[in-house]
Amino acid sequence: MKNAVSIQLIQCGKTFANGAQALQPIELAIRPGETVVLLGPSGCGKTTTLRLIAGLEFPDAGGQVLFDGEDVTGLPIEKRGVGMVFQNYALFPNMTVGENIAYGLKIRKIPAAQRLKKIDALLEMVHLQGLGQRRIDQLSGGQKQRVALARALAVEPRVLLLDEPLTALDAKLRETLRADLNQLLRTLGITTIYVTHDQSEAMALGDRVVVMERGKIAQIGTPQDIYYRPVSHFVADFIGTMNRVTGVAGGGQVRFSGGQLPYAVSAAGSQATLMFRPEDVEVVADGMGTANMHGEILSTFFLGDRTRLHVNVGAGQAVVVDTGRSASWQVGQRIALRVPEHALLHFQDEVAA
Amino acid sequence: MKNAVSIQLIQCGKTFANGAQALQPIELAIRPGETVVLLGPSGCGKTTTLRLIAGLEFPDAGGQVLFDGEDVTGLPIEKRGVGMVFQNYALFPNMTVGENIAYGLKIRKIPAAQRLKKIDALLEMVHLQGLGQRRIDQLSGGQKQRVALARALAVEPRVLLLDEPLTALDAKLRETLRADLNQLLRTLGITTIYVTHDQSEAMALGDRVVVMERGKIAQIGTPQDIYYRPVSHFVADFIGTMNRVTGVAGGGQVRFSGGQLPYAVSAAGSQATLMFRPEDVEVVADGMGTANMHGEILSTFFLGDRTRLHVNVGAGQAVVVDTGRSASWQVGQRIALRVPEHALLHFQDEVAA
Amino acid sequence: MHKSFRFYVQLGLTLLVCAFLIIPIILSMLAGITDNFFIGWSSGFTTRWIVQVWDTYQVTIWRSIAIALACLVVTTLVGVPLAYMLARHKGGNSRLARAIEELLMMPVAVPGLATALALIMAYGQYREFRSSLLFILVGHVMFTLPFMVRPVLAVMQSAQLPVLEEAAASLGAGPLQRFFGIVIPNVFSGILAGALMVVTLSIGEFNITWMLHTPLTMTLPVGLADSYASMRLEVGSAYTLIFFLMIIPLLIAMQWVTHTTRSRVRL
Amino acid sequence: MLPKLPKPRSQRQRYLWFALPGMTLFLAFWLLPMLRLLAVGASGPTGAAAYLAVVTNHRYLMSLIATLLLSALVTLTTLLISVLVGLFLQRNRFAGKSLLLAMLTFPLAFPGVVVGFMVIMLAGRQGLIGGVSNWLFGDAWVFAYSLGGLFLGYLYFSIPRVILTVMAAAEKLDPALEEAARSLGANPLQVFSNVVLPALTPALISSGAICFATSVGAFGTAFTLATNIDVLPMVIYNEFTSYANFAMAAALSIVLGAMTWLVLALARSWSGNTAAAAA
Amino acid sequence: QNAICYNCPPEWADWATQIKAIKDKTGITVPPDNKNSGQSLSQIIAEKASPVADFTYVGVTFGIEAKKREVTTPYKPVGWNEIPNELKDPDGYWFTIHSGTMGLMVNVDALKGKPVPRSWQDLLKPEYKGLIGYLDPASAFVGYVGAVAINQALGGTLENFNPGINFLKALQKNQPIVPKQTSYARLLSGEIPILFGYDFDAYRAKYKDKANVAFVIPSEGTLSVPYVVSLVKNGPNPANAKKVLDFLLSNEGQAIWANAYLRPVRASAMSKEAQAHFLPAAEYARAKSIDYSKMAEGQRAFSERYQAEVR
Ligand SMILES: Nc1ncnc2c1ncn2[C@@H]1O[C@H](COP(=O)(O)OP(=O)(O)OP(=O)(O)O)[C@@H](O)[C@H]1O
Ligand SMILES: Nc1ncnc2c1ncn2[C@@H]1O[C@H](COP(=O)(O)OP(=O)(O)OP(=O)(O)O)[C@@H](O)[C@H]1O
Ligand SMILES: NCCCCNCCCN
Ligand SMILES: [Mg+2]
Ligand SMILES: [Mg+2]
Repeated sequence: MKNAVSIQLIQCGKTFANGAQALQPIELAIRPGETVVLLGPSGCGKTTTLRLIAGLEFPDAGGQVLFDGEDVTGLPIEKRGVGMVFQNYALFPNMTVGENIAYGLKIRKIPAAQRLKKIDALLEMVHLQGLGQRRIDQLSGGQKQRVALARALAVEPRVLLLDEPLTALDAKLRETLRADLNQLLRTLGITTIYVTHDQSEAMALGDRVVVMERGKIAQIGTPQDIYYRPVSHFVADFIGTMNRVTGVAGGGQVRFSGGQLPYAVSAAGSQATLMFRPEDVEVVADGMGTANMHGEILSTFFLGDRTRLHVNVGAGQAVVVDTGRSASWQVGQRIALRVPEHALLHFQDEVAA
Repeated sequence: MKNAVSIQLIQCGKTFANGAQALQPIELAIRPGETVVLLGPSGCGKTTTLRLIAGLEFPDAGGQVLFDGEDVTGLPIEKRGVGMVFQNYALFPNMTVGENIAYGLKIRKIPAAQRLKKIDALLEMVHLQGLGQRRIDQLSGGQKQRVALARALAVEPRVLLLDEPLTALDAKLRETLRADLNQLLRTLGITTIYVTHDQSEAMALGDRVVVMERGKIAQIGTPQDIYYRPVSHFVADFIGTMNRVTGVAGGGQVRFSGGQLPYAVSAAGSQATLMFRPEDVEVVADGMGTANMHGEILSTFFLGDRTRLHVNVGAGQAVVVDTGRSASWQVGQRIALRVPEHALLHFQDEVAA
Repeated sequence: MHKSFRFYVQLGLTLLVCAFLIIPIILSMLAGITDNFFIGWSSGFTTRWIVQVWDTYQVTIWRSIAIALACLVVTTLVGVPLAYMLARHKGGNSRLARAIEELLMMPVAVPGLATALALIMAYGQYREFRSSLLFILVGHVMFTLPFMVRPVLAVMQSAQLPVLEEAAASLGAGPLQRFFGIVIPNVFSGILAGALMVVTLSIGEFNITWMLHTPLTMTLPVGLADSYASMRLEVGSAYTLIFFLMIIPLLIAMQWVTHTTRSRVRL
Repeated sequence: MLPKLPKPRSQRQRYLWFALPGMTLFLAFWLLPMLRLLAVGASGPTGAAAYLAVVTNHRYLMSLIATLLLSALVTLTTLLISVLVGLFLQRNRFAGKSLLLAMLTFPLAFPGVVVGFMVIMLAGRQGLIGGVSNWLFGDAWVFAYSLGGLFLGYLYFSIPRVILTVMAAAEKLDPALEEAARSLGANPLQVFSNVVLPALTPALISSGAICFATSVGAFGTAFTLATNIDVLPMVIYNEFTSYANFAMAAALSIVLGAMTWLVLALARSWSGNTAAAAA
Repeated sequence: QNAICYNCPPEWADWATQIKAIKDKTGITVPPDNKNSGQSLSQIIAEKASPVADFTYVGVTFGIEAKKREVTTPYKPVGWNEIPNELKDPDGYWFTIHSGTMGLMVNVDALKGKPVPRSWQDLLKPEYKGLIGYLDPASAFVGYVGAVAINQALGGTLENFNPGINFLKALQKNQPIVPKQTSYARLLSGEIPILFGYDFDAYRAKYKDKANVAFVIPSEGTLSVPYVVSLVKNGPNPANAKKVLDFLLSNEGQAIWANAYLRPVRASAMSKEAQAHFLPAAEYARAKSIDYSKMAEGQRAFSERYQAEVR
């Protein structure tokens, strides 16, 4: 494993020429060799953050970018020693696969023989042996993606930056490449920043995930942190499917027309919203007293490995329930549901939101 | 519920002018009010089939399209009374939302006052109240999709045809609209044909699913049919995630380096491939004798509601295993797996494939 | 399915328009090798007129070719960087760039007569310049520059140049390495299309040249106009035939380039 | 140790350097002379009033009106023909299509004088039309040197450009739009007027404007046909050559150029298309 | 060794032969140039500050105009004295080298059996509808010459253009073709069967291009017009230009004009053979001369009237 660098963003904001503030001043510290995923909805500033780190944009006055503690804020990308993989790959159409991969080496005046060796090694690493002579437009999407990766790695960058490298691919291929990429990143041990808006990709790949919301960082944490312990409505909603139930607090419960859920904190009589995951809901036999909600099935979706139910429990939007695949459900059927107390989430400060 | 029509395709093949045979002669009978989903990989002929039903293409000589038993083979689309929703919506950019919705009515010379009423009713139905005056380019993708649906429904078509109406949208929105659409289709009771290449969409929406493969129908059945009882490798692979394990048959087992699975049919000594779903694999405590495979974890993906493992059992590709979310796994760890006999699939005739 | 009435009306109209555009070209080429066009083809065919034109006007042909090539060199050297600026300044959204684009089109919008008059008024007093081919060249460059800039700009805009350049930068390439290593090769098809257009237009330019030319700088189209006015129809036709033989291969090449460009530009 | 660089703000202006040679040439050899021409236009006996002569002098006014009417007529006819032909060519495949298309674009590159000659070939005394009409009706129709000839000539160089534009626009037209209209019951005429035509409108406005502007400024064709019609460019030519009246020639040129430019600019803002295809 | 001429078109007045002879005898190259008189004068005026041309060859009125505009310079070539006084500027700002006679050039074949017209009045007959062409008097010198010739022949004067204007008005019924440029080619091709033009063009068509072309000096009379050369003031090659002008008036130069069916200014240069190509002298008796400087003055006024009343 090579000696990887740490990255620090200090008070890095970004206001574009047209006055749009894409990024409010953020703080971010990335450890050497870590894979950090920037995750968030479209327009939240993921790409902008990545480009600040790359040296393709420069932060507003006061912002600083440090690589291994050293200030690189003013350095343009060609001097930062970063490798970058772009969303649409940005392969040079006027060069072959091999020439693309070797471009950075050529710029660095590495002799041709050495370049050829390196091309072969990299092609093998990304499972594209023998494609060095291909024209770019003769590659499939997945192959292009691999070439882009090989090209970025060829110059042995200190930092690897990837901007939605899998988004343009279809679902099946995306899953395969995600596994490959995961393995590769762990082997290389290079500091990596990965941008995506796909939460499952983020959780699968990231050592830590940075969830962003409208130019700000909403939460930084491991995938488990952000899934089990979201710090806000926004994060909870954005990661996975989340149910919300709204009712009136009182007597250690939140009550709504279809039942009540245990909840102790709020002032009695006030509105309260509780959240929980579909997979945390159990369908229980009615009349056993274990149920804490009852409702009518609005729709059923057979998803193969499970069946998803939308159940109206009279508490705002329908409750989504994932059940084992064996049971069979009818729209209109009434069922009893139970959510264990430990699975309930509540955000005091955001109730109004 | 209005009186819906049945649709029959009899020996409908389609060869294009350039000689490409997009569709081999197929037979398809759709019951009145039914929602049938055409599912298959890109280029398999889904759109072509839909367009034959719409009257946008005409079948090769010998093919027949019947609506309620009546031959409409030669009728062009404008005379068939079908409503259609296109993949990229195909909204008229020179008209407002309201004008788009009312276009078919205008063509039918419905008076303006009546048109306005209908527009309002439809806008409400698709949850777009008050957007009648909007320009098309001021709509989001999801809104466009709803307008396209409202426009198709405005003329009260006998048949509703949808060609990948959700593909252009992002995952979260797709899921919301899918639920809406599901509810709407059940309420309307109109005969509907829905094209998609997304198997979860197909299973969620279809009363029956037609799986297509290279211009042929591979299987027709309910979502449960095609998921649990696929008739071929192709269908099994295409629907959901499917594991394949290859080994040597003998003594009622298929053996491979990591273990063996019960399988009785093949001639002893021959190669055999067995298939099973990731959710049918159990991780069992080792040494209990219940395990039928052992292997090493290659990667782990935390997916929130579950963790997906890729496990090398020495039988061709890695076995994908979905486990409950609570357990914690390490790459490199050895685990024992069990697949119940009833979960195993085998296709005798296709072993060579 | 039977073709509709509409189809045949459109087909007929299309054939008529094609005939309108193409038949005169063919007729004039034939006239150039007809012994006596007044009598008709029965008078027989001859290369006499072509030989006569070649003898009389050969020099205008070489001159026009020379000017066209010089024009190509200048518009390429000057137009490609200009297009680059238009494509990239302030992310390609600058008002200045749009204004320059607009300005560049002016010599095409304004009648050539006016451009020529203006050049004579402004620079006519420099005798050496006025009576040299440079004077004509200047007029041609002004007129053809936008035809180099526009296709190059179009390719630059569609070729995702900013991303490609960023990719090159991420691999360590500096601004000049990017311009020559990435920009130029990737807009080459645009340059080629522009080049063919420039050469074609320069060879055929009349409106400006007609006023700018002196007896020593007469070009092919000016000679054509002369021959139309003062020579037999057959001579004018023969001259036109030669013009067509020069220009049509260029036009066909242009077609081919735009065709291949369109399929290549998409990244 | 990495070199410490100032914040590369200057990078923004870097691209301006690339425009320097081109803009220098342009300023020196077009803008400057044009300013000079502007001054010359006001240097005649009537001074700056020369710029009003187009409307105050009856002859100039008539010729301006003739020029504008002719150009407008040419534009409308061209648009009509080109829409029908362009759509047809875009939508039908047949053997030799690419050859035909190539040939159709040739006239784009012909100088005006050659276009004039083509008109003579068609409608001159020994032209094709005369020959055919003589054979059919015993009367040779000869109109190359009349308004008809000029009209034909302007059509000749306008049609190819507009056909190309229509074809390009029609290619971008989403076929699903037409199918959607049909699925809602529209007949072919309704599809055309409600869907196709609106989609082509921006392209038609911009190419129509170019066609109009080219016709207004066309000199070579009028020069070759040397017709009875005094289109404005011929008037300018005449002022210059017959009377050496540079001031008036300059003033008229400037007015003509300004008008042409205005038409193009207006069209551009209407069609919202900055890249009004000009070729 | 150049001498730049404005308006020495090889296809007009056989300048082609002349230019070749000049090159042979003096070693000076005169590049062919295809302007007309008006264009030449305008260009010379436009280039006044730094002329491109050394000399110009124009219709007489333009020579007079050029002197007024102070763009020419006096020169009296060898043979000056042999030029009749009315055919040269007393100071040498211009002098005639040859002249032509206005008349009707008729492509007899293109008339398809119709009789060859004999007079200006004949042209008003309906049978010539669409067959007549004359150059635009408002823009071409030749056109103006034709108009003046008609006016004079029908009883007008340079002060009174009514007869000419009225005739041209009447002629419009026959839908004449009115080009703005030399239309020799169109006469030859039959495009314009009857064209107002010079005798030398007609003879060239008849003898050189072997077309069935007749030249008619209308019975009412016509005009003959001198063509002159002038030395451009501050031209780049004055010495060469002077040598060329000398040659044009030399026996050899003048003989070339005569052989090209032009009437050389030095009558002695006309050989018997050359003379034989011309119509008989009796016909030419109807060709008059006129006060060319007054003719020049009247052009603008006439153009205005023509454009206002005839068109
Ligand atoms: N060059 C620019 N000029 C002006 N505004 C910009 C520019 N680049 C980005 N923005 C704006 O800044 C905000 C953040 O953009 P950014 O590209 O970082 O979002 P993102 O999170 O990467 O979104 P996506 O998932 O769509 O790629 C957006 O509102 C965007 O419109
Ligand atoms: N107009 C056409 N001319 C020639 N071939 C065609 C035409 N339309 C479709 N095809 C071919 O027919 C086959 C089936 O096409 P079709 O559009 O029905 O596929 P599809 O299942 O809808 O695919 P996708 O998921 O990509 O939309 C493809 O191979 C396609 O290339
Ligand atoms: N875009 C200019 C192409 C030249 C076409 N010639 C038309 C002649 C106009 N005078
Ligand atoms: Mg982004
Ligand atoms: Mg499809």
